[in-house]
Amino acid sequence: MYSDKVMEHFMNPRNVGEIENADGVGQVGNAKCGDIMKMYLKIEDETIVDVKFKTFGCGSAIASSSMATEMIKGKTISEAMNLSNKAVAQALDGLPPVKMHCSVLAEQAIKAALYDYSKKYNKTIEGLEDFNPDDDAHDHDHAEEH
Amino acid sequence: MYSDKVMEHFMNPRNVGEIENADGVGQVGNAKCGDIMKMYLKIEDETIVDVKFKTFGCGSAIASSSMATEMIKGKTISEAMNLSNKAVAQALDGLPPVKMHCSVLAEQAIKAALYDYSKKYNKTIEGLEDFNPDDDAHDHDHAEEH
Amino acid sequence: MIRQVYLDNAATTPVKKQVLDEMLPFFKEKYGNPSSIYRLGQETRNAIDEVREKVANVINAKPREIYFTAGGSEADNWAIKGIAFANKDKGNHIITSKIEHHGVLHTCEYLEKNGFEVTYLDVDENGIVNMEQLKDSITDKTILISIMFANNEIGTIQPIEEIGKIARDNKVYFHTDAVQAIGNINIDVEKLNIDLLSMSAHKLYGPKGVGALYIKQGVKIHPYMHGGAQERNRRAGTENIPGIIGFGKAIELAYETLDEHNERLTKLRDKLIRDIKENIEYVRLNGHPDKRLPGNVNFSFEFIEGESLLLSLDMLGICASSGSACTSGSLDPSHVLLAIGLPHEIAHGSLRLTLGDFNTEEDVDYVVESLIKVVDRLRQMSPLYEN
Amino acid sequence: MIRQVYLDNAATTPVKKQVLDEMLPFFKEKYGNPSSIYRLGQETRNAIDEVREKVANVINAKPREIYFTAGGSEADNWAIKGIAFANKDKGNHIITSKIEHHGVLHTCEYLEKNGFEVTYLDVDENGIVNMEQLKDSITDKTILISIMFANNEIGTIQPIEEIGKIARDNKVYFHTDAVQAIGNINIDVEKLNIDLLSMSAHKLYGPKGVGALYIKQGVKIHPYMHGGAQERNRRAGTENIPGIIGFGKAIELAYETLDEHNERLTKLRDKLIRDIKENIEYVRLNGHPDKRLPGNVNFSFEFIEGESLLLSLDMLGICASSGSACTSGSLDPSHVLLAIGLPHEIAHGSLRLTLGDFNTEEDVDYVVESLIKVVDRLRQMSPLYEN
Ligand SMILES: Cc1ncc(COP(=O)(O)O)c(C=O)c1O
Ligand SMILES: Cc1ncc(COP(=O)(O)O)c(C=O)c1O
Ligand code: FES
Ligand code: FES
Repeated sequence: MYSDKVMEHFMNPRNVGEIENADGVGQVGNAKCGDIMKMYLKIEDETIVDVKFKTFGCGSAIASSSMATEMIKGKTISEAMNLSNKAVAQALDGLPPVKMHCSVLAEQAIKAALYDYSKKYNKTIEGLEDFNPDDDAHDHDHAEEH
Repeated sequence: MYSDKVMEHFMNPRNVGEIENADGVGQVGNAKCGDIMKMYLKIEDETIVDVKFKTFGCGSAIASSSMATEMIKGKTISEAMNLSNKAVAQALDGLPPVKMHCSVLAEQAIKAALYDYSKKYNKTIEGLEDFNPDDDAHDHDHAEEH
Repeated sequence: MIRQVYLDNAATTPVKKQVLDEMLPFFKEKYGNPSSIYRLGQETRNAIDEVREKVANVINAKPREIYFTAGGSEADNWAIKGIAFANKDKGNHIITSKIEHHGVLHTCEYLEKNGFEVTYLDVDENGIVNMEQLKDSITDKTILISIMFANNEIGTIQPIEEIGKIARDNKVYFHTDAVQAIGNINIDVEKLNIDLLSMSAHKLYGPKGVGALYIKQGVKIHPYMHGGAQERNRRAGTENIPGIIGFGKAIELAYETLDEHNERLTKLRDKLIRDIKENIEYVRLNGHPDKRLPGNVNFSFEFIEGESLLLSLDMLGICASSGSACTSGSLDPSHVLLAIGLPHEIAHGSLRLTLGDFNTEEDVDYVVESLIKVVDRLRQMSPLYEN
Repeated sequence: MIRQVYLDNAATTPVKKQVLDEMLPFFKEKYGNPSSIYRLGQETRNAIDEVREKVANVINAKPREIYFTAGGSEADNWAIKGIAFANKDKGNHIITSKIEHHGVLHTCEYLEKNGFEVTYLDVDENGIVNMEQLKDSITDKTILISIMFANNEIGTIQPIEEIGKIARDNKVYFHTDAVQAIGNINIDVEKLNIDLLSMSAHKLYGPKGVGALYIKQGVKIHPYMHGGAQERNRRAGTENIPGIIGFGKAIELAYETLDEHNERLTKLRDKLIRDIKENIEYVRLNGHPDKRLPGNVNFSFEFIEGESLLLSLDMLGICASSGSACTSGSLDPSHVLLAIGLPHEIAHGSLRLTLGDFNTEEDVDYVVESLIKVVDRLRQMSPLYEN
């Protein structure tokens, strides 16, 4: 079902944990739906110098968190803003169709953390103009064919 | 499906053939239904001294013909009149439920031959008062469960 | 020991050794439920999906268009009831033929009791469906045409491409019961315009109790078995994994060797037909002279009745059938033989001999030799026969 | 090589050696179609009828009341649709429970779309159906009560005798899905007033793709599979002979060793429950404390999600499930866990471990040891867990 890459990140997730006094913290998802992702960012000079996550969720949610944090670590804010869920899924050698939304969670968690940073430090981040942290970022696909 | 006795009579039927100048000949059944039984009787002094049959029909029809002829050979007319299809079936160690009517054919064929004898020699035979040789003696059971 | 000759391959076939060997690991070792997440389950899921691909390739379908069932009857029931109930707002008329397998006929009769109307097309003396009648029967209420690919009793192969074209031209779904055709005929569902196609494994040296329904993508059909999410939510029930694996191997073997199989069987068949005709009087070959399944031989022997013929052959070690296996034990003559115009009494005296991959020329010789004796013996007993 | 521990016996079981051995001759040698007249066919017919007798004896039914199917789902579909459509002139109301298997639930939902009304009974926190609500729900339109014998997820065993009595007192047919109960519980359909009962072979070390429906004599029900005259004209399709033979052997073995089986599994189960409770915090045992299948263990682990738990266990060689196997791949939490009142987030973190005849005490120790590690690791990763 999952690629070796997914399993590898699931079993050995990078960047698990919390950052004390993080510059930005974002949480998306909903325990009711079985998934919550929380991201902590340390930002210096527009650059993400450290990132950690905690995730309650399925295997692909954990792997996506791990991969996404790897992909933005050391990158600029605008590079992080450009990280799409598809890029995360691709970096994991793909996700099963019903599990694509787990990668969306990762994308959204990063955005939520950046949004928190932008509010805290009163910065504008291009692309977050319409961001609403209370939107239920992910939409579980409850269609017939799962 | 069939008892050994049925198979033995089917494979080695007794009394197959015709009797020239028979004293009584009876035919029952219907080619359309897949069964015709024809019985020939030679009668002397109220006794069936010879009997032959020809049958177009299933295995149990042939076995019933064979068994029935054996059972009436050397018997008196009234003994032959008393032969029931159940007795024939029993003598064959039983017949499958859907095949019981094949033994009815045998009983009816004997009656038809005796009726023919009674007409030819102008005799009354007890039990044949209401016999109608044109009745379709057997009734195939076309119910659901075959 | 008397010789054993199995000539009822249209009723069912033995499982080939290669097929059974492929199935065996799936009973005791690879038994994981394909719906589960652990590797033991993923492994069987992958194995099933490989079979799906094999089956799809053979009929030129996509893997996602193949749904496994418990056999041909379930495939027929599903196709017909599934289409009927899903499209009843469009119409309530179904067209089929008088010579379908009971899996189709009795399903149609059931639907007739539930508000549907069914036209049963006539066939000619060779068992070919009347194409003009088919065209004339289609109305704007017609939702389904169900015509079998090849007949199980007389072996006649229908002009499926023509029927498919008529169906498509009239925008009516086309189902074909290909249970007898699969393993004997090259089938291309695209080219033939087939929307639904029934298959069964045990007719092509696979196991009993497994088959498949091909459902073209986009066809509007109800699920037939409700429950778990198996088969893309369309056919519930824990998958019969060893069965499906066996089906896959059987269909693979069949199509790898299709040409040899057909050549061999056609030769044996034609020899059997010729030898019976040359050696026994008052016989009639039923079915089409050449649009016919490679292994199918069906004769009527006048003046004798089928069951006594079968029993006599069985005593000589020969397994044969009269009409379809499913209705033996019934006292009615075959509906197929009546539909091609045989009188009842002739229909009663019919014999189906169906050759398979394990039969030899010696089998054919032995059967003909036996038939000569048996037919003669029974005719001598018959009041209808005047020699 | 890591240790392999299969703890998903409620999803499916491996076929036992004795069962497979009994099946083997029916693939390549005894392959005759049971509907045929020759001895090769009569032989398989007799073999099937012996199984029919075995199955009947086990549940105290008559052989003619046992109908073979392709599994538990087909039995459920047949029972419910067959009764519904055959008795719709009497009424259109069906009563079932919220914790049925999808084979029952989705069939009921299908009927709801087709003019029937269905009451889904609540269960208490242990999963026992509400008897008062059952009695209150019966109206003069009620034609069927369908309540499972034992639940596949939480193992809870229902008060079947009481339900049977209520059904009989109200002259309503009573169907029970006994797929999980068969092989674990002594069942007497007479004593329990059961009219229809579903079984499946692959849950008791028999093959997948075969099961049976018990239909009490006199019950008014439609056939579900139309076609050939198999199964006394009620279930068409060439019989899955090796499957049926395997089912027979499996059920025979199960009931010969029922007491040992139950004693062994109950002991292992109770040890597993105790060890988990003693070693892991924030856990909740789901299901009834003692009215429970001998092999069933179901826990919720707070703060973690079920799939990541399963994957982690799989990496340690442990096969387990969360909720019913049929719905994994689904993203909704188990309807059964919601019905016993678990909040969604707790339901998401549930784990079913089902023991079987091949499990040992060492398996239990290994699982507990592994669970301690895995649960801790996942909790450390969870934003919900504050240590
Ligand atoms: C033409 C045809 N359709 C359907 C079936 C039914 O298939 P199964 O026995 O696998 O249910 C058969 C064989 O019995 C058949 O010959
Ligand atoms: C309670 C219950 N009913 C029905 C079924 C369905 O049985 P099968 O998989 O044989 O169709 C299962 C198992 O999947 C079950 O646990
Ligand atoms: S987090 Fe919702 S299923 Fe992956
Ligand atoms: S003679 Fe009619 S079936 Fe035996």
